Amino acid sequence: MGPLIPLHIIPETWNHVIAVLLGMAFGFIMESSGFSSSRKIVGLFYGYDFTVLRVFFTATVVTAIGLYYFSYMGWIDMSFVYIHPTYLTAAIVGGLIMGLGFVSGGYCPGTSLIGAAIGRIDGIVFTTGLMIGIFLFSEAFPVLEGIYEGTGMFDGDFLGYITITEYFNISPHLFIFGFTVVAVAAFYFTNLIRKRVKPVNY
Amino acid sequence: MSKRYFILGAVLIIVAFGLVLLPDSVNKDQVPPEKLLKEIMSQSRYISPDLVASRMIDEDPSIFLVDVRSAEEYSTYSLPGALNIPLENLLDNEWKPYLEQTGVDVVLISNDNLYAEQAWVLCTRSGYKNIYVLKGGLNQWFADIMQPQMPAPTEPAEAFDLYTFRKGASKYFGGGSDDQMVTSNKSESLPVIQRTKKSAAAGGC
Amino acid sequence: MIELTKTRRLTVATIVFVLIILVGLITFRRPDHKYTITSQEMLTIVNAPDNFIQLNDINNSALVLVDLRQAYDFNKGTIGDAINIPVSDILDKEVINMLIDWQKKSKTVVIFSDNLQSASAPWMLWRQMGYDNIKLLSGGFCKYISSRSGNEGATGDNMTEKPALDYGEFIKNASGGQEVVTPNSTIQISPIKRTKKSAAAGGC
Amino acid sequence: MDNKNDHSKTYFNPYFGGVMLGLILLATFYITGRGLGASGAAKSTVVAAVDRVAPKHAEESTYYSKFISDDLHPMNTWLVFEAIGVLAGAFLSGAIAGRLKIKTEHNPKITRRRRLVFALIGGILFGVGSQIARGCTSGAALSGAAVLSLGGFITMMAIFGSAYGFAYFFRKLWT
Repeated sequence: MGPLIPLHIIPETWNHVIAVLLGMAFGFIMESSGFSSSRKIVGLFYGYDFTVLRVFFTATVVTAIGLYYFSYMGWIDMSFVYIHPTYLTAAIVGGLIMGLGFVSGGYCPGTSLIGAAIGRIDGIVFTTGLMIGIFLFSEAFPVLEGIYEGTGMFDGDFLGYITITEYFNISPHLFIFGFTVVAVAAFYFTNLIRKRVKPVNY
Repeated sequence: MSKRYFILGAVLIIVAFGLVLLPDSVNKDQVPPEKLLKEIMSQSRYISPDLVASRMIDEDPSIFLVDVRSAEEYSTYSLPGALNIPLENLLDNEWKPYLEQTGVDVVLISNDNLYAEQAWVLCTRSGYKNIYVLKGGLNQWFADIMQPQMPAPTEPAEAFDLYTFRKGASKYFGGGSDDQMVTSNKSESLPVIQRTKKSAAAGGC
Repeated sequence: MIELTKTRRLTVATIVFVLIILVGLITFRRPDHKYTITSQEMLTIVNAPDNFIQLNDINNSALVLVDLRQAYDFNKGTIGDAINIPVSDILDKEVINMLIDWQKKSKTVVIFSDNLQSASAPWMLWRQMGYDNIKLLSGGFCKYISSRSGNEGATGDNMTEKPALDYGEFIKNASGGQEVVTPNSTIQISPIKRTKKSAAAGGC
Repeated sequence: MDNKNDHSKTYFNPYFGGVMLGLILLATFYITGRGLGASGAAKSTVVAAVDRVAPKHAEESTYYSKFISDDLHPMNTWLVFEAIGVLAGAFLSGAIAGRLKIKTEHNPKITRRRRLVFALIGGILFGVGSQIARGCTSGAALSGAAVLSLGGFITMMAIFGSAYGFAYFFRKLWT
């Protein structure tokens, strides 16, 4: 049956209603898992609370397994699913900047919204900073257009909407199995690390 | 409590391993047999030498010739601008971008159209769109384009236009000016005029 | 980390996830026709000589003859006691059952049509679906008729394609004897890596 | 501190949160064919603001004009509605768990103001980075990695790698 809206099984008009509903579920689960407290989030980098790693990896693994089972069963047509495009330098440079912003600001765009929703002023400030950052980027776009579009000096950066398994030509099923094993191993070791790290109360 | 986590971890790994056991890598993103059969019966894959010649003369960018004969046959002669992909390594990744170009008609050429047909079946199965087979292959090309037969006077007007077009094409493709041309009008073989209209079924001997 | 101790909900969620997948795996409709060999394997065996049966050894009774032409041509005449399976119904239920039955009895099936070209595509389709006991009649019905009426070489094997004339030679003497310049095969069109634009608009 | 128990008593088990988030993301892909996101909503807000304040400038600039179309208001995008849902969902969950409280959460060793300044700086950096990489942790990294996109994995590794790398310099801020 594939993605319902792109295949017009559900009319396009429902798209925004579904967006709100899915957003609510997303917000509810993230807040309840503790993503509204920046100190709990940053625990990942200081070893005292691996919530982010556990939720993030479990969600990725569950979705990837689900998607490829659905694809095998013919429930979803992967050629209609939006695959995040790959711009090599843009992904790396953008990621590095975001990592710095993550560890200094304590939030990411999604979690800052969640923090703001329950009254965290630093969440609100972070979101304002986010908008300022986007404004700065947009104004400085002519300078950064090369990295963003993968043109000029960064020509050939755009590898298209390809998956990591297509790029390295390995079977996605095998990759997901490997990724799951790595994830479960990470859960186990982070548990050990947390026991040794000095606990931080927040 | 940690025993519960081991079980859940194990369940997750087993579910992921189940993914690996899914048998069906042979049919993954291939055109299923029923659809392939429809394509085979539609006969719309054939493209006549006249059409290919006229599009090449107009330098039509949306036609791309692929010669599936062996490299050594390719070196003796091939159509101008044809890329040589021997049938054995038709499905190598190296040739994938050429075969799956969008918006370009890929015409498969071989001596007759047996190899081209086989290549076409495998290309269609892998899901490449707009792949065509040169009807009759190079044999037909040489019979029609390079040695155009003078139609009998009783033939309709289009036969004569076709004939003049073919003479021009023959010159264009190095078939030499018409006086030098071998006008072997074998009496017993009736001039088979290739109807440019795509015939419905390619039956008959 | 007190919240790590509460695992009841987690177990329920995991069971729900596994159940969704199991129910799906059990109930999803298996496709009725499937390939059993990959395109690459097919490519290696497509022109193997043992896929073809010569005209002169088709009269032994162990072979099952199948005529792929339309019923109209079939009624006008066919080879021996051939069975008529028009190309349009080569995937029908009863045809597939016949094929499975022949395969079980390991009978060699020889299929033919007007000529080798029009029989090769259906043969490839069946061959890729795993019916390896099917062979192609080299030449087809026209060759059979002409061989019976005795003119030109009946049993000439035209499996491999033969150029009707030496093209290189023809071009050389036609264009006044200069050497035939073969097109260089380093045709570098920039094959754009298919960006596989997905239909759903997304992004963040 | 007693509120430590109060906090953690009400949080979900992270793996449960992960499985539920995975199922929600799976449902998102199944229904809409695209993943979740967050920075896109902020982008639409900025574009809408600039379009309102200086429409001419917005038309000319190559970046804004990508997101301005004459028939749809810039805010009329999927992610803005999703962000509204996120706010509502988070508020609901906070209300149920009793965490609704206007306050700034900061390490007791640093002042409130210092925390807010760093939150602002972090936000700005994240704003620029998320536009360059075309997505943030939930858009590019989570949704991207879930469909095994190469760009998604690169962005995810870059974000967490650089965050781990810079963590040492910000340890006073957090621990």
